[in-house]
Amino acid sequence: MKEKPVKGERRVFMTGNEVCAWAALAADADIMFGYPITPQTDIMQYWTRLAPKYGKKFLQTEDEISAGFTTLGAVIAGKRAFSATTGPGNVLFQEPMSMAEMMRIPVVLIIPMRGGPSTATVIYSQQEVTMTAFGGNGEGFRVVYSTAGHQDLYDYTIKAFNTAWKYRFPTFVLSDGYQGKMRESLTIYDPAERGIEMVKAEPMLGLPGIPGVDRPTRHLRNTYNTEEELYEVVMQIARDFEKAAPEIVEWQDFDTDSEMDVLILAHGVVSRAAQGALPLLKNEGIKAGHFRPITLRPMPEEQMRAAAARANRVVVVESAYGQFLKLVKETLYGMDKPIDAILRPGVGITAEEIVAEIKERR
Amino acid sequence: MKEKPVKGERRVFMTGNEVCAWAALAADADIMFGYPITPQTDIMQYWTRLAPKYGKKFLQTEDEISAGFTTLGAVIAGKRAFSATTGPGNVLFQEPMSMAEMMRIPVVLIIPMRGGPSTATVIYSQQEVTMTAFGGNGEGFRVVYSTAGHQDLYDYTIKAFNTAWKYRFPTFVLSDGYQGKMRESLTIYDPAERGIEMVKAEPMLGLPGIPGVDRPTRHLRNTYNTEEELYEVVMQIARDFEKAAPEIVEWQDFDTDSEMDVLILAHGVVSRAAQGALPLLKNEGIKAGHFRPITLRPMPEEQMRAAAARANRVVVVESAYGQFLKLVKETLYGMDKPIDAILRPGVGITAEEIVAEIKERR
Amino acid sequence: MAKETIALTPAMPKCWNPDSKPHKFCPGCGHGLTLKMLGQAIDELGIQDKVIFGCDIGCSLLSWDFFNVDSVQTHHGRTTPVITGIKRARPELIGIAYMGDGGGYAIGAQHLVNAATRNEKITAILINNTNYGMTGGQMAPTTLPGQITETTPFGRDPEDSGYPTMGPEMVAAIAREGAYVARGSMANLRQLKRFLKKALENQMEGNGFSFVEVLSSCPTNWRTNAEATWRFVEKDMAEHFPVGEFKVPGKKEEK
Amino acid sequence: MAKETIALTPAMPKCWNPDSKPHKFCPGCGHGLTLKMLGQAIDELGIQDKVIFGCDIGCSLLSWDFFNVDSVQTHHGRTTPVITGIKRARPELIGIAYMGDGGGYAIGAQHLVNAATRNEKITAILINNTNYGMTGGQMAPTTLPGQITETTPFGRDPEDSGYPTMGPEMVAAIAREGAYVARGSMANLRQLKRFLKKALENQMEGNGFSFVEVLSSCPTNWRTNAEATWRFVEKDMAEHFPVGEFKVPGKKEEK
Amino acid sequence: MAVRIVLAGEGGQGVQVIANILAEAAYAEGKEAVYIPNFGVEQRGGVSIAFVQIDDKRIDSPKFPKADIVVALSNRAVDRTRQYVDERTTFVYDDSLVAAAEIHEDVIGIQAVEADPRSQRQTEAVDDSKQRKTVRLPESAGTIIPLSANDIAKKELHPRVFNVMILGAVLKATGVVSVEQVKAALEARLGGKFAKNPELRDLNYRALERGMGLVEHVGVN
Amino acid sequence: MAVRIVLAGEGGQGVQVIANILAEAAYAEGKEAVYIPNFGVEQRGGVSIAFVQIDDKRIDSPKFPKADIVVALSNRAVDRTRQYVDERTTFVYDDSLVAAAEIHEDVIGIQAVEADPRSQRQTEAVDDSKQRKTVRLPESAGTIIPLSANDIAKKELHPRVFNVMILGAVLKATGVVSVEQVKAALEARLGGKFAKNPELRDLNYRALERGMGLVEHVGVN
Amino acid sequence: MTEATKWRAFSQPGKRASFNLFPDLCKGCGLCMQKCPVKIIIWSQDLGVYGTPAVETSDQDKCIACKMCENVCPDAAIRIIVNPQDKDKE
Amino acid sequence: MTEATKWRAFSQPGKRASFNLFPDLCKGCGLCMQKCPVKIIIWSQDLGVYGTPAVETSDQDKCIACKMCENVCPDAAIRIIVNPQDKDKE
Ligand SMILES: Cc1ncc(C[n+]2csc(CCOP(=O)(O)OP(=O)(O)O)c2C)c(N)n1
Ligand SMILES: Cc1ncc(C[n+]2csc(CCOP(=O)(O)OP(=O)(O)O)c2C)c(N)n1
Ligand code: SF4
Ligand code: SF4
Ligand code: SF4
Ligand code: SF4
Ligand code: SF4
Ligand code: SF4
Ligand SMILES: [Mg+2]
Ligand SMILES: [Mg+2]
Repeated sequence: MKEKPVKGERRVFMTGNEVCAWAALAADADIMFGYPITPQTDIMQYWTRLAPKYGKKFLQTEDEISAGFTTLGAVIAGKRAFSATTGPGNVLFQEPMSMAEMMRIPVVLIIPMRGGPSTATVIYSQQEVTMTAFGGNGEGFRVVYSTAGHQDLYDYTIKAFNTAWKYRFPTFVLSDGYQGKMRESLTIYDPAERGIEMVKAEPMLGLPGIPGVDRPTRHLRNTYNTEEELYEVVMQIARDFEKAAPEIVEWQDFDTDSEMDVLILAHGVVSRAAQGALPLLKNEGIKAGHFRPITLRPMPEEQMRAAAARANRVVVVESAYGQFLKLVKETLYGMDKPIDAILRPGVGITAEEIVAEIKERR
Repeated sequence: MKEKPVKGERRVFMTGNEVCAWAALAADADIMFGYPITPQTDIMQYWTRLAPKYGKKFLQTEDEISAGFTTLGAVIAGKRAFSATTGPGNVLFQEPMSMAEMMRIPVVLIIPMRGGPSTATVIYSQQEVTMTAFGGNGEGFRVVYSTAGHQDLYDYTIKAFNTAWKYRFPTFVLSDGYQGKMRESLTIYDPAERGIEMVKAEPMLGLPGIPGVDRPTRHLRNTYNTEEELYEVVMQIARDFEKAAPEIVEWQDFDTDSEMDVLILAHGVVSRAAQGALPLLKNEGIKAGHFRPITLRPMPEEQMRAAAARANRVVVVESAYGQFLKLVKETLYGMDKPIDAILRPGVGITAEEIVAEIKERR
Repeated sequence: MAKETIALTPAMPKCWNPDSKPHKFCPGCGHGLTLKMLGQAIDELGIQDKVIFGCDIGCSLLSWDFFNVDSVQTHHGRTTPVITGIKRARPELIGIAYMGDGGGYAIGAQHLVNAATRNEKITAILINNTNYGMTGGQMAPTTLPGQITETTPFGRDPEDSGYPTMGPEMVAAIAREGAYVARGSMANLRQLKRFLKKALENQMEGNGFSFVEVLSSCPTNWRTNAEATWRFVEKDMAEHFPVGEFKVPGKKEEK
Repeated sequence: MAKETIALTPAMPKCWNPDSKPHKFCPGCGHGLTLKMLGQAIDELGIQDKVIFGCDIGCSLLSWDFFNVDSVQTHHGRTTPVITGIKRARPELIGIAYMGDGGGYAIGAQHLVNAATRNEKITAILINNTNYGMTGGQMAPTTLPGQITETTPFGRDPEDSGYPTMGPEMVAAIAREGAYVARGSMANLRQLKRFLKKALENQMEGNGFSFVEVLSSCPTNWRTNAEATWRFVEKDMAEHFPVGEFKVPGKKEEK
Repeated sequence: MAVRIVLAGEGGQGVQVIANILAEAAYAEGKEAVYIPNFGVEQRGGVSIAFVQIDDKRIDSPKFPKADIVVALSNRAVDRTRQYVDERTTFVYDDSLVAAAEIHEDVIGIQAVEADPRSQRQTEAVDDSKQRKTVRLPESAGTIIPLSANDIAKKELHPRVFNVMILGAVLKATGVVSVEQVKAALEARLGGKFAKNPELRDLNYRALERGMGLVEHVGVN
Repeated sequence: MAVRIVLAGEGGQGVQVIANILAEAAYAEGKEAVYIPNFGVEQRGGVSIAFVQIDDKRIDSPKFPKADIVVALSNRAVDRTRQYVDERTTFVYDDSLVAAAEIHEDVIGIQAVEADPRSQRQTEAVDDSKQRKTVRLPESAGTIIPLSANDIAKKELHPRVFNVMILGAVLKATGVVSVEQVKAALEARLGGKFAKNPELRDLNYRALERGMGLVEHVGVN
Repeated sequence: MTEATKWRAFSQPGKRASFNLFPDLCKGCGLCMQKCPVKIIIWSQDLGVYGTPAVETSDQDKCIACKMCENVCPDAAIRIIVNPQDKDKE
Repeated sequence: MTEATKWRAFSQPGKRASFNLFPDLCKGCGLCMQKCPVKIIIWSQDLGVYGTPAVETSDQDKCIACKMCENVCPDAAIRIIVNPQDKDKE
């Protein structure tokens, strides 16, 4: 048996990119494909150093389009393959991801977001939410985990492989440039020891036997001649997605059990600021709660609505210009809670800023 | 003076793609860049036949990425340039469009949508709404016209050039494969004779004089070192966009003046089915109205809300799996109108189908 | 003796999928001939159970269920990376990336060039039909000077859009030891099969990248009858595109 | 005589933008030297008011305000099409597309290859520094065999990722009459300037595509001191990349 | 309400050109017409379908679920168009069916190749599994009209004008456009050829009328 | 609340390595620490900034608007970090300022090149427009502490250990981590080098202490 | 699936070989015609799969069994079966 | 903007030429040093723009005014001014 990269439990202090590389190793990923882009590149750099020790592979491709399609190729061949990108690279990745969506090719893509639009910054942002959840010419049949710290990055990178392979939707682990480049502590572990079993990666092509003789030939395609054929295919994916959604959704809530003056909605790293804001608001005599969707797609709809129902008003906080806000409005449609928004495209948000804004707008 | 391609007014019977080529000529577009893709290719084919007669240019590029960036280059150089694409090509166009969004490069892109995700069909769809309005790693600082027929195609293709150059946002003319390939009648005209003046295309680079000596040098960029720098840039674009929005929004409403049992919301070609459904519903004793946003971005918010306010319930109809529905929910947030949706990804919708569904769900 | 109707097995390669025959290519299309030679090569090498066939968007997509070999239809220009991913994941498989000149030399040129640079151990087969067949006959990078296409209605003007891409020449300029690069033609089927077979054997031996361009007809978009079709392939195309082997493994070269 | 402090005009090319100096490149970076030669060439040709300078993402982006010539910073790999668009729109301008080996040979290879095929009348200058400088030193298509980079921590293994891309050789294999293709080096600045000047003149004469690759240092990511920097450029790189002209306009060739 | 027409055949039977002429004639007559060609990915070899709607006022949805008249010219076309047929539909098919003549997609009246006079027919037929299977007609259709346009064209006129006969049949069945307008539309398309070879005009007009003679006006609209 | 630290200098002054050691020491001590390097597009030549937060409990937002202590080691660094200073901030700068020694970004204690012994200083200075401009300090700061760490390092110790002195100063000013932990973190990083050359350890420790001696504990937290 | 599938063929026997044309495969492209060295392939009254004329030989006895037609057919619509006595000579 | 901008320079006069170093441009890369044919360029106590040592010549009288240093400096941080009498010989 091959040696396990992570044994037992271990408290460590590392960068988020390093965490992702370890998580992929722990999840027994077989091969990574990628094209360098800050702040993601370190994932590749850690992987290239670590992977060979465990018989795992790497290929640096000529661009993100190729990184996406080579990843799909490896998955089709039966391997647990993944990639990582961000910003303009994520834009290019939408082409292969739309093929994955159509052909039900499981794939994991790690995205530490950077500022946009265009090349913008290499630092931090939450501006790739819409694109990651709904990019390409498809219907957003994707799973998006938005992580808030290094422990999340480890946990959800591992989980992403199982979600992708179990439900066969492209699965994304969103974080941001801070998380990618920052160091903080977390516990890494062998998933098996925590009872997490990795879903097997079965080949879609290249099975044993002579095709057409010993077994039916596998012919995969994504092109259809008639609208009606396509309609059936898309509706089938939609049904599968909606069936899986309740099993996939994840969220956290903080102080949302009782009536609130204000419910703060935030995801990813901004959720940490929101969590930090709660005691400060309490000090100011404001009864605040915080709801954090961990999956942005599918959205924990019921849960968010339930939390919002207990609040007088809602404040959406994000490091983007309303990408999460749109999702919130859609999710809470039909409710009449006033929504305020703190929109800070491309810049970090702190607990103090949230408190100040909430006080001001009260 | 160069000869005008369209003189006076003329009733014609043509395909939608031909209409687009004529409209671009009438708008005095200088150059088209493009990569073939069904059902858009005919626009290029008509353009290559017509354009040389009027001293206009064409370049077939190596892919859509190049088509997008060459178009931007020509605009930067001071020409009224445009392109056309759809489906997977639209996916690739998101990269150059995100640069245009950031650098305020006006550009017109015509998109007769086809089925998705992935390669899917080459026929018809409304599945590129989210991507066209919000694609790339940006915030959707774009203008999207959704046309319902050949007259619209002509009118809004001309208008798109003026919107783009006046407000400096990428501007899209959405239609669909039916419209692109179908023939119907319309009136083409010389915009000048209708009092439409084309906004001048000024060069962003390559001005007269020695830069740094006779005049300041123009240095265009899209990359920033700090989050704060980027924040200022994005917020400035946001302010400009929001300021322009009320001037840009367009819509149509049908029978929405009085109280309605049901308000049908639909855009583009599906709006025609909705219009067709109104008399049929009346026959059935159902008081129905129809609101059609012509700009999907910015959305005619106030107007849609006003129409919805007069209805007991709302039915969203689209040839996609909820892309327009999301926009509607966001727009109508805070209202408590029940929303029903008729979602038909990739297939056409008829008045009869709308009537049947509305009756069934009553 | 009179003509009579009998039941007979056609002379199709064993690895062809009879259920998708007659295939979806137009009458007289070179795709069919190339895939016949490829089928024979697969049969002769006995690798039907090891081949993964990937086809591009372009008329090559019409071959998505052509063979009884496991197949995947990809995006326009992206077959090279998909097959690369498959091969990197499972080197024991034999990956074939089948594409058109638009897919290989235009939208997917970066993939072709870099697969060649990295010496990916896959076999790429590219149909040069001097136009974009599937979309109805637009200019391709390979379109001949003066040739009328849908986007060069007055003929391709080299001053405006250059001369035809010399694909194998380009690939040979960057490929290294172990690579196999050739240009065959439907006008010489025996040679074409030999090239295709060598391209597959080269992969089986693990030498490196194999690339075969095929001069191929598109009677539909050229609007040629049979005679003109052959003339175009045998004369017009041959004048611009020399047929032969450009790089053969074993011959160590210093670059 | 003692060292004293005076006020003096540096020997910068006239078209440099003094307000952005010292420039943003690292100490000892070949980008600076190439842009000095390019600046001198622009000065000598007297075209400061006609040049549009486009830079890629990669360290080339650091030149976005380098010159007092109208400039545009584009996306990674996309400078060739942006400059193509500018040139097609206004042929009287002189378009320079300035990029790295990642931008030109990897992510933008389709643009380079097809600009060469179409013989776009622009001048492309590509900095070959055998790595991805801006992102911190990953493997580039040009990385030397055995060279350690961030993504080849055990050295580039040609068996796994091939040999360095031979860019000018590749471009010369597809470019036709009117094209100018050369590889210069910071190790021979006079020659480099000559190549750059010819590349610009070729555009000014409307002949066709001009392409100059430049062997260039990246002391930061190579982790070399001055001596090792020169050695790497003059010896290691020169061994793999022959310097010279690969295609000169006027010489009519049959392909 | 608009008259809704579906025309389907093998690529090369010329259904698109008939549809186009029909729509053009209606437009010229001052009516509103919408014509959508079906365009799958294949250049040739797929079933070719045309959707036409003709009305006095602007037509709403370009696509429709059920047609007033469906014309299917091959077995595959019958299968492919079944979905557009309901009890109000007139279903027209050619019972000399698959043996349809080759007519180039966008030109009326030209056939690439014809049989060599030396050609012999096969002497007998075996009925093996790969033989062309018969097709089930859409029984739900209100009216089913079999035509032998192909055979008649071959025998009485010329295989080249097979699709013009079909056009005549549709014209008669629907009555949406006048014969004169259709003739004018034919003239607009083929005027040049007619001028060179007046016999061609005559042949086409005769085909049109022969086609009309094959059906009753079934009052579709 | 977390102690929030901003360290900024020219690329090559080694601020990232100090920040890293600080965070590592805090982590080793069982505290929670978050360290974010600033990373603009330039590999070299930009201002290098490090953000560190240390706390007993999990740290919420990785970024913060105002710092408890800001250390700026060049004029540009002063400009760049002004935004993080308010009335509760201790602002530390090196008044031997721009003349900061080169220390490679990710290694403590190595300087690429040093002056040739033959080198002469210039005889006089002209004050022209391009001469290095002086910088305005952030007056809003609660406390402003000038250090001459660079000069002192050069004179008393070795230019190589300039950044370790700064580390000492931060340590003293904030008191977030114990000196022992910082020494252990140094040992973890440079243990190999120390083993080969024990003098180096001594030099670094002395620098740390000398740096601590330069400031009072200002009770930041 | 193992069994080789049989198709309907029009068979024309000749001195050296029979010419077998599969009408359900022949698309009437004419490529074979152009390549027959003895120019005996002609358009047939029988129709191929697209309703276009298939091919046959005008005089199968003139066929030299070179198989050129079989080889150049993109659709595998022709099969030349060499008569037993001739087979030996091959 | 027309006026050529002057920068602070450390000027070392010599028999054939003066060596002028712009400390606000010199990044201390050392490329010039390696290329001086008479090996007189050394690390200076003065610092360049990044706080790293700039360069100077150890003995400017040995300078042969070849301008190699000026040419290879990527930052235009050196300017060699040839003395008038020498200028004529050029
Ligand atoms: C991204 C994208 N752009 C464009 C298209 C449209 N498209 C389909 S096939 C094709 C060209 C096919 O030409 P080629 O690759 O030469 O193959 P051929 O059909 O000639 O065999 C194009 C442009 C697409 N499917 N995807
Ligand atoms: C689409 C996209 N992918 C990746 C990147 C990240 N990126 C920025 S620069 C660069 C590589 C630069 O290397 P090269 O082109 O060789 O230029 P150099 O810095 O070496 O001069 C990369 C991969 C990006 N900006 N955009
Ligand atoms: S369009 Fe051309 S390439 Fe495509 S199948 Fe038809 S003949 Fe072949
Ligand atoms: S990283 Fe390398 S290429 Fe980039 S500026 Fe620095 S030395 Fe030059
Ligand atoms: S086998 Fe040869 S001779 Fe006989 S029909 Fe075929 S091509 Fe003609
Ligand atoms: S080559 Fe084949 S398909 Fe073409 S005509 Fe001859 S037999 Fe028929
Ligand atoms: S001019 Fe020549 S000799 Fe003088 S210092 Fe410079 S390189 Fe040395
Ligand atoms: S080459 Fe220029 S920047 Fe480098 S050390 Fe010499 S003078 Fe300074
Ligand atoms: Mg082609
Ligand atoms: Mg590089």
